[in-house]
Amino acid sequence: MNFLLSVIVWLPLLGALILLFAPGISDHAAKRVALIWSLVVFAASLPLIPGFGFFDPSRAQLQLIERVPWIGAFGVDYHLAVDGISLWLVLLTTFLTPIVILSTFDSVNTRVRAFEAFMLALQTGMLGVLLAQDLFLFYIFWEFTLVPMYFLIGIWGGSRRIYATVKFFLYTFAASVLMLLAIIALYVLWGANSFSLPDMLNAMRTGQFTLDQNLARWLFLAFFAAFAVKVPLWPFHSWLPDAHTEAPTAGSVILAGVLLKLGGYGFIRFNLQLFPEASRFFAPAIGVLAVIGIIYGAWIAYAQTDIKKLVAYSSVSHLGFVMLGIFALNPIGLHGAILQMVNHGLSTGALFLVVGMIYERRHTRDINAFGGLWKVMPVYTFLSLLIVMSSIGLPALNGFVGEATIMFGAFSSPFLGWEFAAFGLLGVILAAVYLLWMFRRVMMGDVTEATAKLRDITRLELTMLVPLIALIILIGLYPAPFFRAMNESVTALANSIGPTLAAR
Amino acid sequence: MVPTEYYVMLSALLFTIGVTGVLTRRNALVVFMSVELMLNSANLALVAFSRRWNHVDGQILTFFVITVAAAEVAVGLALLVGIFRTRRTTNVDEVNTMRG
Amino acid sequence: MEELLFTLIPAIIVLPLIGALINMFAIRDGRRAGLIASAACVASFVVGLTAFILLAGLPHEERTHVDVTLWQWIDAGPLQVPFGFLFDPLSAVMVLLITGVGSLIHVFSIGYMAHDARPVRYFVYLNLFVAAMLILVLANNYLLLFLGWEGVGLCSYLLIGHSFERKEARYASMKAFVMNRIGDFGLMLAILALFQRFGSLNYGVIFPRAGELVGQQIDWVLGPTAVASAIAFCMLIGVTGKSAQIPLWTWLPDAMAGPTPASALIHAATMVTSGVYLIVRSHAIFILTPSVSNTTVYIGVATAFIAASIAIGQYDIKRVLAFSTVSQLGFMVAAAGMGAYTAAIFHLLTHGVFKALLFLGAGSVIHGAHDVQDMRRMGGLRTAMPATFWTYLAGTAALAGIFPMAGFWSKDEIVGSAFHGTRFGTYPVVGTILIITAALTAFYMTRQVSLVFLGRQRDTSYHAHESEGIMTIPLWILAAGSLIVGLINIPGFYFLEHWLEPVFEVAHAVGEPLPFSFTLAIITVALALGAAFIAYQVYANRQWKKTFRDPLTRYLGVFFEGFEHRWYADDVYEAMFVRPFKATASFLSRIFDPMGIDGLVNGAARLVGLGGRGYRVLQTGYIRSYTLVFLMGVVAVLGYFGFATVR
Amino acid sequence: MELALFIITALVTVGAAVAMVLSHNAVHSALWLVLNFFGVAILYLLLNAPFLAMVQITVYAGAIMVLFLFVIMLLGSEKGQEEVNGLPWQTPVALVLAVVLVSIAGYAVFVSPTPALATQSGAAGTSTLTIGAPDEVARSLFTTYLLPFEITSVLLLVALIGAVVLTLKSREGDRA
Amino acid sequence: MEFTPPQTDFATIGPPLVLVVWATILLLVDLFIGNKRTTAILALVGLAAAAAAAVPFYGQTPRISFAGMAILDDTAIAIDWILVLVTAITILFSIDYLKRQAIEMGEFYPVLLFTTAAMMMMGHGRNLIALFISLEWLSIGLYVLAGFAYPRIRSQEAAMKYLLYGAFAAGFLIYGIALIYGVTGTADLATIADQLRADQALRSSPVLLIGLGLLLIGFGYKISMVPFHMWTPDVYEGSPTPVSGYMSAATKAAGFAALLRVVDIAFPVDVLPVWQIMLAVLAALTMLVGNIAAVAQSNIKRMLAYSSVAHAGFILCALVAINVPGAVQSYLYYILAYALTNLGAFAVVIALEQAGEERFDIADLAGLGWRQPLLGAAMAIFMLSLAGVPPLAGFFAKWLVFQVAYQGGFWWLALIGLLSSVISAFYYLRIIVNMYMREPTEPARSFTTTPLLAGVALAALLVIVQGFLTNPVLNLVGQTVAAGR
Repeated sequence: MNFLLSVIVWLPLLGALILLFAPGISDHAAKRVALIWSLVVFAASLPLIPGFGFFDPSRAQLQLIERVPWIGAFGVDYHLAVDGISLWLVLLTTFLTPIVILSTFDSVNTRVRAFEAFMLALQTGMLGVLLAQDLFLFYIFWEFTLVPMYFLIGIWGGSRRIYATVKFFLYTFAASVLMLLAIIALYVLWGANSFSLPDMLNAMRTGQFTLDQNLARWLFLAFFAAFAVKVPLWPFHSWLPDAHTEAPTAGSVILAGVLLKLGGYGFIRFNLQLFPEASRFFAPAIGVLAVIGIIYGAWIAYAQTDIKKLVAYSSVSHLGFVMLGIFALNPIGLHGAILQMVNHGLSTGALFLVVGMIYERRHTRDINAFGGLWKVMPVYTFLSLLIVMSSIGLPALNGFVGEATIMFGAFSSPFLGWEFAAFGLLGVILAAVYLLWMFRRVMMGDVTEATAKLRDITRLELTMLVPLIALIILIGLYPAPFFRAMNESVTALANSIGPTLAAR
Repeated sequence: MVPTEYYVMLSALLFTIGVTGVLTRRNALVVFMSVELMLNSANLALVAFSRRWNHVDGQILTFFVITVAAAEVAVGLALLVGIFRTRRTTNVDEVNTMRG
Repeated sequence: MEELLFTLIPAIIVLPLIGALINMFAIRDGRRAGLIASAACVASFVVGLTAFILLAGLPHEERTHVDVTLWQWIDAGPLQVPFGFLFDPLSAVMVLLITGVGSLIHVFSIGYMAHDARPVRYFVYLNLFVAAMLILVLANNYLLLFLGWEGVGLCSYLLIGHSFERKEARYASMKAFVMNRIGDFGLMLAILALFQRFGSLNYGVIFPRAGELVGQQIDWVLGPTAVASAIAFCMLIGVTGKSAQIPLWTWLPDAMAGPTPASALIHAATMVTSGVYLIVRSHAIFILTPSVSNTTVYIGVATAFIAASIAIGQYDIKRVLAFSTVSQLGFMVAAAGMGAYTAAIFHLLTHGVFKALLFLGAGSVIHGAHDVQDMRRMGGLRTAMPATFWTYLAGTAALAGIFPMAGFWSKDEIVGSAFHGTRFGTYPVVGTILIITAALTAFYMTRQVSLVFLGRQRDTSYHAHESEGIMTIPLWILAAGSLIVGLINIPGFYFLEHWLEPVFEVAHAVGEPLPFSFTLAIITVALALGAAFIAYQVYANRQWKKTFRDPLTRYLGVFFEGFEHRWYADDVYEAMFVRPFKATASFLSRIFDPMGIDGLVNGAARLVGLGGRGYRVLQTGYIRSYTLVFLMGVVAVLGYFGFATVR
Repeated sequence: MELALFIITALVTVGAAVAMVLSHNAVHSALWLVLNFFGVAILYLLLNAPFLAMVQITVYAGAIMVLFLFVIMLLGSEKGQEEVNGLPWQTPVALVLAVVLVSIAGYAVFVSPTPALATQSGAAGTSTLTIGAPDEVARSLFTTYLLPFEITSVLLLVALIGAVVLTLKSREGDRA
Repeated sequence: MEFTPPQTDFATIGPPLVLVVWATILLLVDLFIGNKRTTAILALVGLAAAAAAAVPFYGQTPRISFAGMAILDDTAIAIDWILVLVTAITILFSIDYLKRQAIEMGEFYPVLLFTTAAMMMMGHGRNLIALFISLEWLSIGLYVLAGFAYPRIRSQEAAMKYLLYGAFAAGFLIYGIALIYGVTGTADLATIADQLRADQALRSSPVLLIGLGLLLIGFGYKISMVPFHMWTPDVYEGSPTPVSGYMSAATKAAGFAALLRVVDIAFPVDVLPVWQIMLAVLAALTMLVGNIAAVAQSNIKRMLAYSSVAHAGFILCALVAINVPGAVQSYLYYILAYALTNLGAFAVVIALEQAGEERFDIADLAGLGWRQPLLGAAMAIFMLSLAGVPPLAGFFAKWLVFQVAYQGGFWWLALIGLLSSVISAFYYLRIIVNMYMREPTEPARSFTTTPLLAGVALAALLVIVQGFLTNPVLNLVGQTVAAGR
């Protein structure tokens, strides 16, 4: 028994409580405390990297299991564990949080303590979602993440923040309750007085727990609702542009960086594992939605004049790839999907940071208000270009690795096929269209009066971006270790679903 | 001997008349009277059933109902008097500042 | 020896990368950056040359097995892609072309970019470009090729957009990237299909097994299609994008908005040739599908002719060269499509040299004419810049296919293949068109030379001067090259043909050396000379003003309008694709998303709110109405219970 | 004989009830209600409940109705308290519902295929006056029904306090 | 004529008895107490004594006494304790409120205790007569409390509406009891069940079923079951706010306790399942109507009133499937969670309500979260808990009742419940929006005093803790549920 995962999960919340209740923490100090705290959490999560002896990449099963009975009457356990599917997302979360907190140094100046506390609390929620192996515990963390995010958008957001945050909350909440019903159904149907996911899967595998095919499909859809909204899968995306646009920079980053990933993670962890037959059954339909999302998000992004909204719609498009990868239902697609989740977290997170930086300078996000930044802010623009290119999916950067892998998966999937890959690739073209269009309008062109005196990137901002860009390049050139750590788990999962390669 | 059904039907009729009174009359005092009529009709049914089972329980119940009715009337009339003091009316339709 | 070779190959790529990194982080001075960049490129050339020699020292059959894997790039279960390089005869010649011509362009740029606002950035791009191009040709698998493929796309984007203050540069850069992306879409699809069929992306796995595709079919909306054809067709889309063929050719002329040396490197000598390289590299697939190969030929020849015709109508010195490039690429693509792979590569190499020369010459002219690009404002520059003139003339002769310049040999081989026939048969019509196109080429090049260098200077608002030595020396070197590079596949010896043989052996695609046809040679040269003479007569020694109309307008009328406006291709695309795309985006953004999808979401919320307000009407505040509702409830409940058991 | 008496009394009680609801004068309503109570008291007698009949007359018809009359007089609200009618459509709806309610009752009591109320011959046959005699009632009240009885006493106490609290005119520190 | 003294085990009505005695004494003692705060403290002592009176019997075999009229089992004790907690917190909230609103009278506390005792009796009752009289007892107490702010017009109106509605409903209840008595010959819950088991014909008798329907209505109106809920918003709005809170928490608990007894003991599902579907439909209606109506409210007390209607529906979900193992525990768990949360929410209103008769709108909360961090945070916790957001008590409660409903075969009920709780989230969130995300238009005063804050903090703490201690709380009421049947 070891407590590493518990430490990682609960440490941030402890920090949040300290920030809230410890007397005499000034705004200035609060930022520092939060930063150091999140760095400590990051440090605590580092041993998870394969090679430190904690996580064994050669095992497909859950690892570092912590399991204690909690609500005995209904078989709810406190049950944390990690495997190759969640490993990188966990690390992404702990990695992004310090950066996000760093980004608040300049941009958040009111009610700082509360802000940082919510941020840390959010981290606990997200990590909990990724590590919980008890359906009920998972649901608790899942819903809990809404609360800090709700406050972050609602208090520190833009002018339409209230509409955005309420929409965000209600939309996600509405979809999630369906999942709760499905969780209850699974519990009742199984009848083993347990919410344990691994045990349930075991029972399914050994035939002790069989679900009626129709019922399984309904339950699949209930889980689907929760995750599809979170991802968000077209046409359940309409909360996202509002939330992203109104959220403060840090909120957008964490929203795009991690929160959306929880949806994809949920699909992999729950839908695929619990309902293999239904997954196969629905894969083409979801694939179609994913492809529509890819193209639709990209297309609509092109018409935006608000940079953040553009990036938000780009998320819709990019997450479509993730969905396509997941429902390729084969190891390649899943590899790609998981890596692409990490990639999107890095790239889009960085993109939001970059947008936030000019917002701080100009207090507008209108694309038309900018121009010629390349001249006045060369370093900034260079880094932005890298990030944009990563988002476009330029080979040698991370985005390409993920997207290409997903495409290979989708193309060779027995459930999707070449059409899905082809239409998905259209999205890749469109990504170049809208992102370069944005880049052209904002970074290129002549310097206007308004942009002439903008300061180039500060050291603080550089500190935020450099780790992200380092990873963007690293994953672009050498993603193999990332794949290897998840390989066993993903392969085992894919094999449990069914045939992984189409007949040639 | 008159069948119990007849009594029950009679009581149902009286009860319904009482209900109609509550629903249609606006003078709070008459509304109260209608409520008394309802309780009274329930009592009639109870006593009829008491005879049917040939034990006293139904009658005891009636006894309690009468007591409760009395208490309710006491409180209700006190309230009415209070309201009349502030509003000069016993029309229930004029007591509707809160709605929606 | 072989170990040395293995270590040298990564160095070819790494050297320019290092140059780029040094310039990016450590250098602020433009000239110094240029020197570093040039040094890196020259070093890369030297290494490449060494490797070439070492490769030549290997036995014939081992030359295709120099395969270096640096690390496993993608390791996702069944999807295994190495970060590995293959140095075979084909990549070897490509390496030499890229680094060789590239080095000269680097050197030339030092002078040309001396007064630029951001020279360091420029040299970074240039080095990066070389590295990307090298990855493209050296990759041992398709995904890594794709990395280089898109990498050059990025670098061209950066280089075209280098002077982003200018509107046309901004737009051209984006157009280039997006159009390339459309082509990349096809290539990627082909790559996906290859993986699905072969379970690997390595050339070494795919080509020997390419024959398995014979007989495989897929069913889709257009009926059953041979897998090989589908894959080849997808690749062809990629080729049309990168090599600026119909229909994806319009980006290349616009790309001239970049600095002229960059145009020389990217849009003439190297990047645009990668499409041709792709076909040749993938010959194992293309030989399986005559239909797609023929399509390739038709696309190539159509592009060659149309682009040549457009070149006639242009006034911009660089634009003429740009269309000439498109046209020449058409030659190469047509050759590759015919199965005349060696001819394609041969022309690729010669064209790389003399087109670089021409572009650099044009750069020298522009440089010397203080950024004037309109040929109508030039004239008579021969006296002001003699070195440029003579070298330019050499390039023109090479391009026009005048004996004994390089272009003569290579173009002749293509035309010859068309008439003589290849594995897919003979192409007399294609050959004829190609000959006509060659004549057109001679015409517009002579027109250009006449307008720029001959006659008198029509616009005297600037003082033209010869460029400095650092710019003219590369011109002389290239001029010399234009003369001698034709010798590498000279009939009778066929050095290139034999050198490339091992590459084509894998898929049994080795062709017979083409017998030299004197008749054909004489006809082509005569036609070219004739065209040149006409052009000289029309354009030289005239006393035009700087805003003259081309005299051909009078003879050709609407046709010349068509030349001048590039056959309205951009307008058609604008109307057919760009505007509908924008309109749809606007519709989705303004109407469909907020009112349709989000409308449903908000509508649901509004419905609840409406319900709430509706309910408030029921809650009248009258106690009597409450009791009425109560009674309704009673009736309902009792109604249910009263009849619940009867049924 | 008994049936005739029942029918007559029933008609009187129903008539009195209807009249009570229809009277425009609250005093008249009260008096009709008293008549109704008397009729019910007679029915109690018919049902072997003499003690209850007495209680009915003394408590209901006597105490409660007197209290009613007293308040009506006190407030002077025997008339003219019905000018404001916020719900003009209420009466027809109420009547329809009333008819439905009576129909359900009629169905349940008479028509329903499982008539549970059929007088149980044995029990009804032996029904005697004794079950409703005061001593029987008292015994039950103080044995079986001791708890409700005691609760009732507290209930009355609360009602008492309530009546006082709800009408107390002035109180300490009253500023309202 | 022989007289057999009844078997009287006073322990079975221990807590209410203690309260009644204490309240009577307090009524007298109050006359000599000048500072009403002392009366309040004495009332708290009484509550403590009442709670203590049940302690020795917790976890023991159920005791039945008073000719089967009263029962003491863990369910009853749990209800007692919930009521003690609620009443105690109500007293904490009332002390300063009454003074500020100038309606401070010593009688308030004894009446409150009497009413609480009546509510406890609802949990202890095992006979329809006992339940009926207890219900009337607590109703009269509540009429008095609702009208306590006399001569405030709204308070009077609230009392009046409540009384008329209550009396009207009482008529139906007693008629229902009459019909049940008529067909079974008894008012004893357990005997009714025995009769039903024995007699097949009885089970399909329309008279019995109509009687059952009337019982459900008669008790259902007390817990604001739709469509018998319409008194709720008006009464809550008009009553003095602590009384509104008390009503919303305590009355519901008592009403549900009685419903539990009736349904669980007299009409068990295995004998008479026919009421399940009826109650399920009503529960669905209650959840939907309550939540939808609350969305359109701007007055915070009315909003909380409708919210309490909705929560009645949620609790009914567990009642519908009360035969499922763990249902009673879940039921009580919800009642506790709901009582604590709602009471806390009303407390925040109390803290902000000005003297006089002003309406208190949600918009008046603007900026509260920053001006009064503790109060705001507590309110946010209450709202999130009511909305069912983990890890707060309200979430666990909802989970439990929906699981019960699902297990009982009413998956659609759970679905409607879940969806309507999404609707509910909208108006709960609006409160938070106002507290934290809008700037105040004018500097609002607040009246936070130590007892009030203590009460709020206690409630908030319990709301947080209850979720994490779900297991112990479930076990608290789970010991002897089965035996009490």
